[in-house]
Amino acid sequence: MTKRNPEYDFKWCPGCGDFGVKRAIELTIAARTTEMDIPFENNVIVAGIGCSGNLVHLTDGPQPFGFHGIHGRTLPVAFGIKSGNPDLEVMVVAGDGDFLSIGAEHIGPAAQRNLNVTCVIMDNGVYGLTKGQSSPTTQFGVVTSTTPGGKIEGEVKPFQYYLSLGASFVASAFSSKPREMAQMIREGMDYPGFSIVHVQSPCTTYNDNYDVLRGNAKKGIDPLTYDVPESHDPTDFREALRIAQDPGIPLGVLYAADNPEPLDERYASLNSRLRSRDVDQMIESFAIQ
Amino acid sequence: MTKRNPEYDFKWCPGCGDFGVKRAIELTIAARTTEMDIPFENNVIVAGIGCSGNLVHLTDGPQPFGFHGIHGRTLPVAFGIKSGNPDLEVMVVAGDGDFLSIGAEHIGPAAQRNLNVTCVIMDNGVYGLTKGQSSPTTQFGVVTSTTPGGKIEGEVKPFQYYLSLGASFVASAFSSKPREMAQMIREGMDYPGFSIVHVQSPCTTYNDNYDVLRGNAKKGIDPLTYDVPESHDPTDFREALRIAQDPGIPLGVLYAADNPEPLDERYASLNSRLRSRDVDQMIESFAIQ
Amino acid sequence: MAATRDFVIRFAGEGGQGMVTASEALAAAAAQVGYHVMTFVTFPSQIMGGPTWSQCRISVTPALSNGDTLDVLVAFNEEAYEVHKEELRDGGILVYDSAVFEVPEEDKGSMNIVALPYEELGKSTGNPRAANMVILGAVAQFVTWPEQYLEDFNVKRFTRGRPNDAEVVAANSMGLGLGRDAARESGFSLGELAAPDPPDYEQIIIKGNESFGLGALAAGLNFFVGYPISPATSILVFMEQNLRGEGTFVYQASSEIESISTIVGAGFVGKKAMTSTAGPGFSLMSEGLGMAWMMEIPCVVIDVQRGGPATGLPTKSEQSDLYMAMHPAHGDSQLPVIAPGTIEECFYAAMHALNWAERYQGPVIVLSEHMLSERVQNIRKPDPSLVEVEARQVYTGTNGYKRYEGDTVTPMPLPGGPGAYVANASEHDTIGDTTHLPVHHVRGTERRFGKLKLLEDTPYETRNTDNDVVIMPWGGSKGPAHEAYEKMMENGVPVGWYYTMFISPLNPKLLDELREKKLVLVPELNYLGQLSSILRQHGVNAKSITQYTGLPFKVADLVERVTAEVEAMAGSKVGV
Amino acid sequence: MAATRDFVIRFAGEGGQGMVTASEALAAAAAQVGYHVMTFVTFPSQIMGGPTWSQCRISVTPALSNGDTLDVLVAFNEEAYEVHKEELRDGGILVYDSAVFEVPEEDKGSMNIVALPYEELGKSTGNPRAANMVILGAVAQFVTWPEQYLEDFNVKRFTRGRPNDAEVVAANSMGLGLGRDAARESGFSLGELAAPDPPDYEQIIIKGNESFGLGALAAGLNFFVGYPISPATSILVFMEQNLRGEGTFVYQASSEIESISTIVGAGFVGKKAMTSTAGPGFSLMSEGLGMAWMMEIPCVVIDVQRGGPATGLPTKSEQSDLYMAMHPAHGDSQLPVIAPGTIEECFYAAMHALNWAERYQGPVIVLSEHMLSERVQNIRKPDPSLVEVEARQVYTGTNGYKRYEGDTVTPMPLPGGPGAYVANASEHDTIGDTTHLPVHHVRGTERRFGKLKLLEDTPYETRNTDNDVVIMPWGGSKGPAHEAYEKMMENGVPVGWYYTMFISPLNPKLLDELREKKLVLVPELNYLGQLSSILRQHGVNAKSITQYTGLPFKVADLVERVTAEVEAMAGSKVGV
Ligand SMILES: Cc1ncc(C[n+]2csc(CCOP(=O)(O)OP(=O)(O)O)c2C)c(N)n1
Ligand SMILES: Cc1ncc(C[n+]2csc(CCOP(=O)(O)OP(=O)(O)O)c2C)c(N)n1
Ligand code: SF4
Ligand code: SF4
Ligand SMILES: [Mg+2]
Ligand SMILES: [Mg+2]
Repeated sequence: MTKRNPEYDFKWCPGCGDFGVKRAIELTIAARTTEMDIPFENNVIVAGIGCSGNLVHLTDGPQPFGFHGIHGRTLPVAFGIKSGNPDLEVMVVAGDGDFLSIGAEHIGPAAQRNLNVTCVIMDNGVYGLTKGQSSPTTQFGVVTSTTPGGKIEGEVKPFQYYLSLGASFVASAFSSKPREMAQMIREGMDYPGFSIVHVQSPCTTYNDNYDVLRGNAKKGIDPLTYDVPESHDPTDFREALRIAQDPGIPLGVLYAADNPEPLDERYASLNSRLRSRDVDQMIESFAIQ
Repeated sequence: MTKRNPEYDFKWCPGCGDFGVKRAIELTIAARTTEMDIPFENNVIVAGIGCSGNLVHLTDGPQPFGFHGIHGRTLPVAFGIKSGNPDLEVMVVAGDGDFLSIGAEHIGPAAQRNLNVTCVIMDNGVYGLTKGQSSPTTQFGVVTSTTPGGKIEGEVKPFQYYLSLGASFVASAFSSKPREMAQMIREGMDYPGFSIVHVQSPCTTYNDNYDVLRGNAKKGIDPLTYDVPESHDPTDFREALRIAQDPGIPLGVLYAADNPEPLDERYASLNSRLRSRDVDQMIESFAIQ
Repeated sequence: MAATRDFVIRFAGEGGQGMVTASEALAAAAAQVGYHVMTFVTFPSQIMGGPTWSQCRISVTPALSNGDTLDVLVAFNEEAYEVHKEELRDGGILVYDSAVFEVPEEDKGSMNIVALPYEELGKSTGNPRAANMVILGAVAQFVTWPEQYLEDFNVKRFTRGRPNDAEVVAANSMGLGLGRDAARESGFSLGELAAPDPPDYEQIIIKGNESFGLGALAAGLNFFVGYPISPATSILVFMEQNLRGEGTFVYQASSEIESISTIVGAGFVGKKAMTSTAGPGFSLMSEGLGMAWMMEIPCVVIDVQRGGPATGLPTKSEQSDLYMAMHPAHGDSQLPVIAPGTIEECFYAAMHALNWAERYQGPVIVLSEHMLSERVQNIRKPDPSLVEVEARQVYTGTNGYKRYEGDTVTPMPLPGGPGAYVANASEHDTIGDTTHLPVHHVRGTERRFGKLKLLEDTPYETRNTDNDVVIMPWGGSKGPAHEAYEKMMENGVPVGWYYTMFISPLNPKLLDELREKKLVLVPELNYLGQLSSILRQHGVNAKSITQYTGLPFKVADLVERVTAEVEAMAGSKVGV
Repeated sequence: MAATRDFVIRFAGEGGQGMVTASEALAAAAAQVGYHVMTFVTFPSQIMGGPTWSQCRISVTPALSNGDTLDVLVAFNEEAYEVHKEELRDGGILVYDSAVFEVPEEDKGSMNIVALPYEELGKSTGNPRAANMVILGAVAQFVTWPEQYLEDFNVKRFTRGRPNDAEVVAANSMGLGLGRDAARESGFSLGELAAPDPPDYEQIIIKGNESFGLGALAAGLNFFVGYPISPATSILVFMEQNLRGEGTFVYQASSEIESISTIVGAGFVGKKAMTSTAGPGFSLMSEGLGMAWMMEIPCVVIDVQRGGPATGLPTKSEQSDLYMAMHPAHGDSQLPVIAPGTIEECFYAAMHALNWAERYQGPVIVLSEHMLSERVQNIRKPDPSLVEVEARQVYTGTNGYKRYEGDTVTPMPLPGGPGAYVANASEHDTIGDTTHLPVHHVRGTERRFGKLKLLEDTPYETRNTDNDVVIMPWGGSKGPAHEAYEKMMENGVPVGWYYTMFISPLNPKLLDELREKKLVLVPELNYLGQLSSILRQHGVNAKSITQYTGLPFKVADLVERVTAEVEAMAGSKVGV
């Protein structure tokens, strides 16, 4: 049930990380829209299929346009939306399965094009909506319903992956820190290019890893997350890649390429360079002379 | 026309790089099969759709098994073949379009699984068979029939890409140096895991870049290719990644992870650990007690 | 009052409240003492919340459908009460948790209402999960079951070798008692449920998807990959747990495009390979299925249909993928399709599908639906020996073989053995090399279609076929249609019965018979009337009885609609 | 001897030998002086080599098909000679390059054979590419064309503003002369080709794919993405060159899965969006097309059919994607399909398709075939004003809009404007939120199908419809069927004619008429008889005349096969 649609009956489980992500997104869109004087109706959220994607039906407050299609195709859809109307502010929200498994093929092209959309990826290391199968980010060795003897496939390392594919802006957030997340989403949206905010967003029902992520002194668990050092220069690609390869989960902006030109601008300047004719001229060019 | 099938009428254009690749593959399979006493019929070539994939119909000498299916799906098919019968020696042959555009989603999973197959990728920076459209490895700015104003999308950097996805063995070859290529393919096949030999294989009809690759002193063109220094330790991932990111095209083995366990072995040991019952026992387990 | 022979109880509330568990427990308990049971579940595609209900039918004779009207409704919240109360039969009993909501005063006169604070009562036993036991105790009391049925079940089910077994059993037993007491106090009763009449054959209790799994294994399945998707995921999970041992392989794929390509690769090297999916994944397999057809490689896909199109209704029942199953891809092809109608048939359908794939060397589709795949039912213990397991013809000669020669199935070379060839998804000559010459395309096309003849000689059910009008349901609509048919027989409605699970190719003899009927009525859960359209293509005067609510047919609806058609055809009222 | 009114020349050899250029040049030259022309090309899916041929028909009246029998065969190599010689008509002329091979002595008596070393002669002109000119000169001489036709063409075509224009023109002219001389010397002649009878309307000369491109632009297309695939690539290339200017976008996608998803995204924001593909890519679009249907988003896919299934025959002609076009995905849907039959119709088909997408708010499929898309033909200059360009209804009210309310098309909110909603590929309530309640699925399904009614009132052609037997071809088989129909009229065969390019939904009035016929014969290039099956679903007694060679119909074959059916129906010989 949402304030927006009292009849809507989907609910996240108590404690689900996606609540924090929703909050961060609502805050960011609201603040950004007001501060930058963007018409609210210019916001479009393209959602994947998964618990995560249901976010598009759950945001409170004014409603952005939403697109909730099929599993794994957020990026091609966002490509059509942003290229069809470059004035729009396009955000992708998807899960680790949607984005990194069935949808993996689309990340490279979006990065190479520098498609100017912001992706907020809710990584819970599991397929939540289908009830607990292993996902690309499920760690090697972990037992799930589809890996009863432990996963024998190495996990995807998202940051290394995004960076190598050429994403211009890569940040790492944690659902328990929505304010920091909101800040990163804001930077991603303001950034002129393909930006990814990859969020650790635990699934309390099938993969409750809060303790592992933030540590639990009582249980003697050290936190896996740590803040990216202040000193890190986010325009330094090699350093970003090094951080991405090191153990632990850094939180913060890992990479923000200097001064990239987003696809819409590249395209506009290309298009203005090329000849354009009206239909009659084109038809005439086939005339039998 | 091939010696194998005089009725077969496909031909590569004169000078096409794929001739060299075919030669290297024939040599390697023949030599390896003999030296290692592998039954020839254990060789399977899974081919992509493209000029490159037609290699599977063109090999002379004894005929390996071939699988020539649909565009972009060599790796999932090879996954089925190798997992269905781990005794087979499975090679994938495909073009830059087949492997890195429509088939891109499959490289990550194969790498993370360490699927024990060897991929020989014929990169000509163009879609040959469909007559000259841009491909993922077509350089930024290049004019093709589908990029009449110059390509505005960054090119895929294959070595960086493979390494970041976790491929265990990555080598770089050039069709004009079939002997060196054969050596790399041999190492890739002997290697216990997911191995890629990425070959510069120029398309004389749509993208003749021989001069650029090997240089042409007369025209004042410096070669883009250079040999990976002898001193390079192929087990050093970071160094491999650095070479991959540097300008120019290194030729040689960039990376060969130390001692990886291929999927078939991982799987066999997993499977032997897990309970196995016969069908009657399983049916019985549903009995109404 | 004669003893009741059959009763239906529905648990309705919100996802996560244990309704499915309750109905499955009741089914298990009843089956243990020899009743026939069938559950039905429906829930939204989500983890928590959303209107969910589940029901259980318990019957002295085999249950054919999940039951139209409710004898008992357990309403977990007010919305559920409002939505479901109409389906409670006159004289039925409503149970609700009076700690959660109150039934409106004005309703109280018209129904037998039992306010049962089962959450509280459950907690009072010391086992917070005992609420279900309170409900079950009450329900058992309404039908005057011997106490011992559920007490025995409790002991069997909860003696699981855990340290606290005894405590749980004791608490549950207390819960049962509290429920019984409340029911007794209410004074309401459904009369006595007749004693069970256990069949003289061995039985198992199982879900449709598990039945597919067992059948596939019985047919020699040794390779499975799949990608999770409702309502097919449980086949993947079943395989991960059960497809083990020497020479087997099971794996979660990264997408359905991978799944299909992978099983084609495995089929090429000789495995009996299968995947399972639902609509969206099935759509993604389009190109790969065309490849398997063209290359002549055995493989099986189980498509557990849900509501479509697109993401559709992931956890609802529909039979709307038939067109796609038969012609999933561009170009000329017609895939073999088997659509079982009961959970027992699921077992044999999987066996036949794997056999067919081996026999005709190509892809075979099994269609199921959510309602069939996810419900629990007692069935006759399947007997694998009833279907002979087939293996493909394998080529054992020397090299230089023409794998694609001739106009029917030829032995298949397997990598590692003799007869190397190229399996080719482009049109090919006899050795598998690409050719575009007309002669090869004509030969290839006729060869591929010609092989379907090997699958035509299939059994079909017939009853009272001398009637002008017959019904011919398919898939999971068989159950309700069967029950409706029996009702119409009782009513004296002149209607005949045809049924087969072998939908493509249809047995030509069956088609001949159907062409002679004045009207063939096809109950099917889709809008387009997909099977009836296909029958009309074959010259049969077929008409669909469609429904596209996401729910299975109600028997009474079918009786009414079929009877109306028979009357329209006869020009007068028929039957009683 | 009366002047010939029509002649056909075929160039046969191996890919890369310039056969396509030769036939297109001849067509262009003939069209310039007012003849009607039609080319046909077929080649293997490869760059070099492989049996290729191309032909050109030149006619005083409009050409309906590419011509059954050859007046002139130019054989570039021995294999081509052997394969094609049977199709040379009695009295036809064979031209071959005597420097390449020799015609067997025994054949020499039976044919008019001209040994023409055109490669050598061509080189002797100084322009190595002049070999074609030598051939064209000879061909023109055979039909006693005024020299000036080709000389003028040469000047026009090769005056391209390049420094060596004059040299090339001179060399070509020399080549033409050498060809003429050789033909004259041979003594053979086909008589005189009647003077052209130029139509009184303006014409263009164009390929089918270009015609689609122009039509789409005329209908306001402003968004296109596509992935290369034969025989659709030239639409993508056309768009890259021509879809330019303010507010347009054109891009090569990374796969067809991307293409379809991207145009759905673009359609969602208000673009008139299209992609083009062929079978394998079309199969990959299955899930995305279901999404567009479910979300009610306008978009257009042109599927240029090739031989199927799977990778199939990439450069051959087949009409076997109709089933897939109508029902491309799982679940209940039926997509609108337009299949033009001529190059002129391609233009208007694209316009209608984009209009339809806007009008009913959903995906529309255009079916073409290799033969239609890749051939060159003179056609009446298309007039965009004949089809009114439509734009979707856009929502302009305030927020809080129920985008999916009601049972037919509702104004569509566009991002950036009022009425924010969720476009949802799951079943949804009126504001677009996911729901699985039966009431919404019933409403949604009926709404989606109900919108098809807006597309039903389409024109169709009829001739002599009082006959019991009629033919109703579809798509590119219209041309040969039309010519066959005219032949049968001449022959006195009692047969009628129906034709429409609007295949789905079929106009109900058309169906009514067809249901009254004893027999509807459907010439179609596939094995399954796809359109006739669909007609039978609608109660029409339809039967296909199928062919699945990868080549278009021959007129004579159609005449024979249709006549035989008419006779079988009449029980006796008919006509002359
Ligand atoms: C083509 C297709 N395949 C499978 C599914 C079933 N499915 C729905 S959500 C999902 C995975 C969800 O995982 P993730 O993206 O990590 O999201 P989460 O639920 O964990 O937030 C799957 C496999 C589908 N809807 N469509
Ligand atoms: C699904 C699908 N899309 C498109 C095609 C058409 N197609 C055939 S080969 C090819 C690309 C070939 O490029 P590449 O892989 O680089 O091979 P090359 O010919 O350059 O060796 C394409 C797009 C196809 N066969 N199937
Ligand atoms: S299943 Fe996991 S991801 Fe889904 S709503 Fe519940 S906690 Fe969140
Ligand atoms: S087109 Fe290019 S890649 Fe293809 S055969 Fe010719 S040279 Fe080789
Ligand atoms: Mg997840
Ligand atoms: Mg290439």
